[in-house]
Formats: sequence, structure tokens, C-alpha cells
Amino acid sequence: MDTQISEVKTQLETGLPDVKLRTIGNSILLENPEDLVRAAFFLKEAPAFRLDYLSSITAADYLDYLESVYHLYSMEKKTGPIVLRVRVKREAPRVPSLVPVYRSADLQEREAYDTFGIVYEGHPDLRRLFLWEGFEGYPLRKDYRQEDTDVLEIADIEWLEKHGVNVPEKFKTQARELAAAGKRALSEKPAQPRN
Amino acid sequence: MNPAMSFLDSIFVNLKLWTLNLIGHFLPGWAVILASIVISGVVILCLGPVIMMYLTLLERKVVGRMQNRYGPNRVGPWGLLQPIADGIKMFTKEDIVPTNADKVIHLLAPIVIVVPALMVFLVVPFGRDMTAADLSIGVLYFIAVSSVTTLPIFMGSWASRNKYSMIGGMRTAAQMISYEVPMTLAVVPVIMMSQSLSTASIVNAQEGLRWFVFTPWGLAGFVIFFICTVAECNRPPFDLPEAESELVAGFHTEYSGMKFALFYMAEYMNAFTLSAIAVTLFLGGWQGPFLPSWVWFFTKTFALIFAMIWFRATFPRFRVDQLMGIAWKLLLPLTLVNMLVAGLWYFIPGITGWVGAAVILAVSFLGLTALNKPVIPEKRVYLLEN
Amino acid sequence: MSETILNEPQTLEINFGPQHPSTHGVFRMRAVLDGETIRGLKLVIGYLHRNHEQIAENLTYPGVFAYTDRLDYLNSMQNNFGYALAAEKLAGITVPERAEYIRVIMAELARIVNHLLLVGFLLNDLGAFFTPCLYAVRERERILDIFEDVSGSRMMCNYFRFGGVKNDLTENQLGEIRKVVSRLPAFLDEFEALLSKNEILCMRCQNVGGLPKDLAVNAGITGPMLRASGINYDIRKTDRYSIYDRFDFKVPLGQKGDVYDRYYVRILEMRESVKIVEQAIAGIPRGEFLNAKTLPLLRNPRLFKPAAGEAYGRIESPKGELGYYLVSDGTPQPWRYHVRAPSLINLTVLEEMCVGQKIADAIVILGSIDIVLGETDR
Amino acid sequence: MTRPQIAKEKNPVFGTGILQGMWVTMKNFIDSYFKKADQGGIFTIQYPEELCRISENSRNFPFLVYDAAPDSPRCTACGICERECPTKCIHVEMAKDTAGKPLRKPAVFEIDYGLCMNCGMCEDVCPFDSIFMDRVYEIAGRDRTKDMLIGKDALLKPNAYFQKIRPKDAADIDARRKAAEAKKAAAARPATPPDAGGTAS
Repeated sequence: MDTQISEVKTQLETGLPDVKLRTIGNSILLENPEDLVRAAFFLKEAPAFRLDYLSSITAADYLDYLESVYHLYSMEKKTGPIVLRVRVKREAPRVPSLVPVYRSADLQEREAYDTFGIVYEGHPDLRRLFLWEGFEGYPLRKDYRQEDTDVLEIADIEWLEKHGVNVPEKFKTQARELAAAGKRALSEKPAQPRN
Repeated sequence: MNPAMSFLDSIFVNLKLWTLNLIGHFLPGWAVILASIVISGVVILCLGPVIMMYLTLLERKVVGRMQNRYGPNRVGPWGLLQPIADGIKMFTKEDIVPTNADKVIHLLAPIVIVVPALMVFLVVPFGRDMTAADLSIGVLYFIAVSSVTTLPIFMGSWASRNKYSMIGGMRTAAQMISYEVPMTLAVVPVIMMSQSLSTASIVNAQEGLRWFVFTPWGLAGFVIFFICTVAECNRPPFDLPEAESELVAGFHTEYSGMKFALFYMAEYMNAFTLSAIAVTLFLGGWQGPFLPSWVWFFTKTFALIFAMIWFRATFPRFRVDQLMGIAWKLLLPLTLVNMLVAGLWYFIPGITGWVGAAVILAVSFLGLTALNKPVIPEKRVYLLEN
Repeated sequence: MSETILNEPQTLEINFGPQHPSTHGVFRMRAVLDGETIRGLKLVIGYLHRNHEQIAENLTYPGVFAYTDRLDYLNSMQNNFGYALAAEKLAGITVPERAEYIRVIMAELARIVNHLLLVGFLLNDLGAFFTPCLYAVRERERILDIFEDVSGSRMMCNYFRFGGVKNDLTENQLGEIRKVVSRLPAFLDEFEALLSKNEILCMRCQNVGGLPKDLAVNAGITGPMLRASGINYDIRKTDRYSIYDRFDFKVPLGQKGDVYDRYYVRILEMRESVKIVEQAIAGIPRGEFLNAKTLPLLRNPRLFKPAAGEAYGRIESPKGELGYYLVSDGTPQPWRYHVRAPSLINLTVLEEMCVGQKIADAIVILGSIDIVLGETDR
Repeated sequence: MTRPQIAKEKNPVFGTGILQGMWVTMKNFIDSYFKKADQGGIFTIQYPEELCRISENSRNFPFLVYDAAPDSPRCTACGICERECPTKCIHVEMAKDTAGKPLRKPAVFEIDYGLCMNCGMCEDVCPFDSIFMDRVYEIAGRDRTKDMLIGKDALLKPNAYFQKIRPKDAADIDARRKAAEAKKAAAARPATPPDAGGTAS
């Protein structure tokens, strides 16, 4: 609340001259993600800020890029949130992991990876947090299409037969057509959100 | 004792003698002796399970009342038919045996645990000369039989091939053995004082109101013996083998239906017999001023069982290493001191004997607890900042 | 996190959960045991994952209130409070005085309910056969009756609205709250007499699962767990959100940060909450309980279209810092809605605390962290 | 100065904490026989015989209100509650008369009690005061899909029932509706010019 974002920006620029950053609203955007770790270390050690507590990591999908937002607080000086942002392309989202700096990033980065697919390099154990390993797709992305549970695919029918359920012929033909067309049975997302 | 009370007192003994005379007219001599054994046997075989059934109801009612709720009151008036309903449920429930379990031992374990629980009834003096078999080595027999219960629990946990029950089994072996030693040593002063191993004569030695518990070494021995009985029958705060919160259900995780009922029955019968023996050794068995002898016996036993239930409603559970620590580092040395003190008390008559014994016991207790550092709760300070 | 589990020959891999009597819901720990001591411990969560954040993105802003009840389903009032704060910061809505007082009363009552349940279930994990738990639940019932009178439902209150609360607190409801809260200190004394000096509890809880100060800060631990380690960080005091700066209450701090400190810090926090509620009842002013400008919102939730932007509102929920990150794009539906769940973050150090301890301690340490799977898995 | 602090002293003798705890449970044991419910006695209620208290605000599942007869409910099948329901458990279809012209009455109005999370959004957003939260909790069905889908006739309840369970709210709503009727009647009576428009209710 009380430390102004511009003051943080000037301190960062004097401390780490080669870091390109600009302020967006009340937060700081680091142009390239690689120097995120250095910036975090700097803010953690700088006597003016002592941001020793990473409150939350949030990933967000803005259609043409993915964003990873960090809320940093100082428990020592009890000062308000300093918000850092990092933007990455949708195709190969790679962000350096903050686990060496803050242990609290551990599970939150795994959650961001699980729901958005942002790969945090350097994370000791980057696995999906909530969903099981075999799950394809990243549920919270805007272009995520849910699997249609009423339509049976080849894999589902095999699994059912293995467990002694005899599947009627109608479903088998439908599954074979789907496989032939190479499409996945996806449920239609409401075309126009109701607003 | 006035005639009415003495008639009531020996009502069961006369009943048996009357039936034996009746049988004596038809059957030869040896058959009468056999009949007397059969009668005693049948009485015990019926008494055991009935006591067990109504112990479960008593427990649920008392724990309920301690937790400000009623306890079972739907099946029959005040829930009196609840044990029968439980019994039917246990018999009709499906008996699931895990696939990779060792079938034979899985079946044997519940049987092997019930037998010693019933055998201990033999030496329990229910009233004036109402002991099933007045063995001259009653206490030795009791200790030998009650130490058998460790094996079936371990058999049950090993046979069900389940990680939780295996850990439960390991804990049982450790706990039972380490509480067997202080229990046995706590009995030694009683035998020293009554110069006999037979339970009946021990009770006779506590004639009038000279119960052993009123002497310093008797009180210490009783407290230690009672703690060990609570540990022997796996009741809280020593119920580690079947710790619901960690090992799901400990050694009887994989048991259901009739086999689980047998484990359940053995636990409650153990609780009854061990309290009965504690009453016999320290609380003067069936000695009591006015009421018939067996009434005294049952009130004292149920008082001890009420205390066990009281423990269950109040205490959290020990951890395995603390449990061992208490048995070996606290109870065992106390029993040795207790034996010494009993001897001193016997040979130094008068008030000095009493005071000396009490002082030695108190000092040794405080010393031992001071030595046992992890057992003592620490002093903690909490700051109130703003 | 210890990266490789030492696979010595004797280790035994055992599963605690997801169906286990004392994992507070569908939570699973894969523990590697060497006899009774734990060598390694892996968390497996996600059994209660409902994709709460995607649901919220398909709803209108007021529609999400009912879902925030289901996050930490033991105290729904605090979840509503956090979400209301974040949305009001986003849209710049002011809350009238009386509504602020009602919110603080309800939030503190929810804190008492949560700590009562926590201590009760911690004792169940320790093995006390439901007695302390039922004493705690008896007091909790009285507070849940108040929640039902005020908001309509005992646990899923859905009582907060943007700019105030749904319905007003009548005089006899205030009297009822005063009566219930005045009985609490006496109950807490009896509860402490049963537990705090109990040797078995002290043996089982003292020096078990200690958490050093620097690890606590670095791992982002918040709430009573952090204060038990001795760090004075309470969001009611640092952020001074709502009207908490008007009440004088203390923040209890422990020293060793083990299970006993966490248990006792929570008992002291309950006593402080009682003080707050009493001061709030004494000082509650008359007036409107819902901002007049937000009345049409009740009728038509689609009118709530905050300007494009983002807001991060956080409160001191009984489990720690509960934060809501809201991004809006001008439509009545949130663009991005993220919940910073204290239960999830407080689990980061479960492995450090449990390795080397016994099985029985791992269950107790998990119980002292106070996790609720609705919030952890979202 | 020493900061305010609370010290947990050590127990004088090893066993005192345990005995203190036992005394608490024994006191509760005795209290359960002699004390009343809120002084520490037995606080559980015997459910089928005694019912638990229900407060005026308590809400469980929605129901529809009709004034005169069941076939003329207040509901005009506008579908706002169907759109605003977070869990999508309401299904409404407008009635059509023989000529296909939509009547302002619901032909089908189903609520899936299995999905409903009793949040009260429908009651808030309904512009015609026709759907309110009931407090019946003894609703048991054998099948999750058929029994839990409550049809229109089961949902409809008279206004008298609504006044019985929520007297204060019912009184306000009835007053407001009477005032609205009076205003509309007044507005309709003097204006005899040809247009006689203004139909918004």
C-alpha cells in the first residue's frame, strides 16, 4: 500500500541496470522472463523493501499471451503488495522457477503448470498438482474444450470391455467414425457467453 | 451377618449342591463329579459373553453421558436390547477374507484369542467359596494364561497381509510384553503378604476391612497393576495396536462379521477378568461388611471397569516410544521399590513403618518422573503482541 | 522437498488416504517408513478438484458468492468476506458503517467456529475418543444457530453482498450473539482444564513438527501456524482492512512453532475473537446494512460491470491469508478469478516437518496444519 | 517493561494434569443427569420425536407461490431465474395457447433438487415475487434423477403457506403488490383516451 511502484521501479533500474521493465497500472512488467529470478533476489535483499514473502503466484490467459503474476509482501516491514508480471507466448510458455528464492512458490507453480501449461524451469518436482498425469490439455486456458462425456471413444470402449461391459454396436460405429475423422469428442462451449 | 444375608450369600453354592444331590440319586459317583465340572463350565461359558455384551452397552452409555449425549436408547428400554441387536448384526455380517491372506491363521487368530480370555475365569473368586477351581497356584495360572493374548493378535495382524495391521501387530508385541513385566512384579508384594498363590486365600487374607489397598505398598501396587491391566487389554490411553487415527483399525482391519465379534468379545472379557483379578488382589475380592459376597465382588469390578471407560473418554493416546518409556523406565523401577517397601512395612510395625513406606514411595516416584525428561510437559510462554 | 526417497531395503511404502479416518477429507500422503519413523513423504492432492476457478469465470460476479461458501466449507463467512473485499476494491464500492460491524461480528464468529473444530479434530487425531471434539461441537452448534437465524443456512451462509450484507441484525439476534459469546470464556477455561495441562497431550504435542522462523516465512506459511513460530504477522493488523483498526485485540505468538504452540495459539486467538465480537456488539451503529447504490444489484446481477482492471483482496482467514485475485474486462463475468488458498500453501513444508518423526506424529502434524480439502483442491 | 504474556507453568506433580482432565469429564457425566441443555446438560435432541428449531430466515429449496388457484401462479415464465441460477437447476417453458400465442404462464417448471445448492439467487432476481426459499428438509427419494426432479404441481404452494413460514417478508411483499395493483387500477381507470397504453407491470 504505502511503497510507491515508481520508487520500486527506480530502485530496480539502479540496482539491475540491464533489466528491461515498465510499469503497468500498479505493477511492474519484466520484459524478458529470464531476469525474473535476479529481480526477485534483488527485491528480497534490498534493505528498502525486504520482500521476503511471496504471497501468491497467479497465471492468466490473455488470448495472445500467457501471464504469470507474483504478489510479493514484506513480513519484516509489513509493507503492501509489490506485483511483478511476466508475459510469455502461448506456444512454448517457459518461465524460470522462483523456488530457489521462495519455497512458497513450490506448489503454486505446479498449480499454474497444471492449469495453464506454463513450464517453470528449475522447479525441483514439476508435476501436475490436481489432475492425474495422463490428462491432456490445460483446463483454465480460454481455448480449452471439455471432453464430451456422453460420446464414447475407442479408448473408452476398450476400457469398458476390459471390465466386462458389452458396449452396444451403435457406440462402436460412432467411435470408429470419430477415430477415422481424427477428431476428439469435445463438448460445445457456449458460443456467446450470456451477457 | 444376619441369616437373610447369609442365605443370599451362599445361594449359588447351595443351588449347585442341591442339583448335585438331585443328580446323585440317578448317576454313579464319578458322574456327579463330572456334572459339577460341567455345571461350573456352563456357568462360566454363559457368564463370559453376557458380561461382554452388557459391558459394551455400559461403555457406550457412560461415554455418551460423559459427552453430554444419551447413548443408545432406541433398541429396547434405555437401550437394553442393544447388545442383542449388535450380536445379530455381527453374526449376519459378511465375513470378508482378503484374497492374499493366510486363510488358516486368519481363521485361527480369533479363536486363539477367546480361549485364554475364558480360561482366566477359572481362578476368579466371584464370592465366598464360589471360585470355579480353587487352584493353589491361582495367580501364577492367571499370569501365564493372560500373557497368551499377545500371540493371537500378532497372528491376526500377520495373516491379514495388510500393512496397517502388520504395524499394529508389531506394536502389540512390543506393548504387551513390556507391560507384562511390571504387572507381574506388582503382584509379588501381595503374595508376600498373604503367603499364598491361591486367589481364594488371598481374599481371605484381607479379612474385615484390612484390604491391601489401604497400605502404602498396596496402593502403589494397585495403581501400577491397574495401569498395566489397561495396557494389557489394549484400552485407551494404551490402544495403540488398534489406533483408529493412524492405522485405520490396527490388527483387526481385515476382520469383519463373526471373527471381528470374537476379537471384540475377547477384548471386553479381558477387561472384565483383569479388573476382577485387580479387585481380588488389592480391593479385598468379595470381602464387604453387609451385602452378600458376590454383590460386593461385582460392584467393585464394575467400579474398576467404570474407571477404564472413564480413561477412554478422557485421554489421548500414547506414542509407541513413550509407551515403552513409561513401562520400562517408570513402572518397572517403581514395582521393585514397592517390593522393598512391602518388606520394610512388614518388619517395622507401627506408625514408622507406614510413614517410612509412604515417604520412600513418594520420593522414588518424584525421582523417577524427574529422570524421565521427555515425559514432563515443558513450561511455555506466549507473547501477546499487537 | 527431498528429491529422492531413500530406498533402503527395509523401507515400507504406505498410503495414508485418500480414504483414511484422519486426513480431514480426501487427502493422500505416500509415506516411506523405516519401522515407525518416516523417511519420505509425498503429497497427492486433487481428489476434490472441481475447477472452481473455471466455474466462477462462467458466472456473474454476484453468482460466485454461493460458490465461495464451498471453498473452506467450515467457515463460509470468511470466504464471502474475502471475495466481497476484492470485488469492492475492483469496483470501488463503499460499505456503510453498520454493515462493516456486522461483517466483523460474523467473521470473528466464523473464526471461533473454525478454531473450535480444529482443536476438536486435533484431539481426535491424538486419540481422545471424541470427547473434546463433542464439547467443541456443542459450542459450535450455538454459533451455527446464530448463522442460521441471520443468513438462512448453518454452513453455506451466502450472507455477504457487494456493499454490505443480505439482511439486517435485529435486536434480539444481537442479544443472542452476546449471550453465546459471553459463555465462551468459561467454556474455554473448562476446555483448557481438560487439555492444556494433560501430560499425554503435552508428551504427544511438544517438540513435534517444529517449524523454524525463516523456513516459515520463506515457505509463505501464514495464519496461526506462522504465529506459533513467533512471527508477528496478522493481516488484520498489517492491512487494517474493513474496520479492524477500531478494535483493540492482541495477537498471540508462540516460540517453538511445534504442534502444542499451534494448538495453544488457536485457543488464545479464540479468546481474542470473543473480545472483538463484544466490542463490535457494543459499538454497532444504526443505519443501512446494504449500500443503497448496490440495491439494484440484488435484482439484476448483470448490472455489476466493473471497469477493466485487476484487484487482489486478502483477509486473515482462520487458516491463514485467503486472497482473491480478480481480473475484469468490463463484462459482468470475471476474466480471471484466482483464490490464494492458505491450506494449500501451508502444506509446502509438511515433508520437512514429518521426516524423522513417527507415523502417529505425521497424522498429528497434518491435523495441526488445519487444512480443508475444499480450499486446497478448489 | 515485560510485554503482556501468558505462561503455561509446569505441573507440580506428574499426574495432576491427568487428574484435572478426569475431573472435567466426571463433572460433565454428573451434569448430564442434573443440568438442563444450556447449562452443560445433555444438548442432543431426539430427532423423530423432537424437531430442531427453524428460524424465519432459514432457506432450503425453492417453491412457487400462487395467489388464487394453482393454475394461475404469479410466475410469468420469463426465465430470469433459469438464467441466473449458478448451478443451472431450473428449467422453464412458457405455455402456448391453441393458436400458438405465448401465454404469460409456465407450462413446464422443473427444479432439480439434486443440483440446487439453496443459494437463494432465484428468490433475489425474480421480478414477479413468485419463487421463494422453502424450509422443508425431509425430502428423500430413491433415485437421484427421477425423484429429485420436482415438477410444477409439486412446486406450487399457496400464498397462505408463504405467509405462514415467513410472516414479515410475506407482509412486505403483499403490501407492495397491493400498492402496485392500486396504482395500476388508478392509472387504468381515468385514462379513457383511445391509447390506454402503459402495460408494464
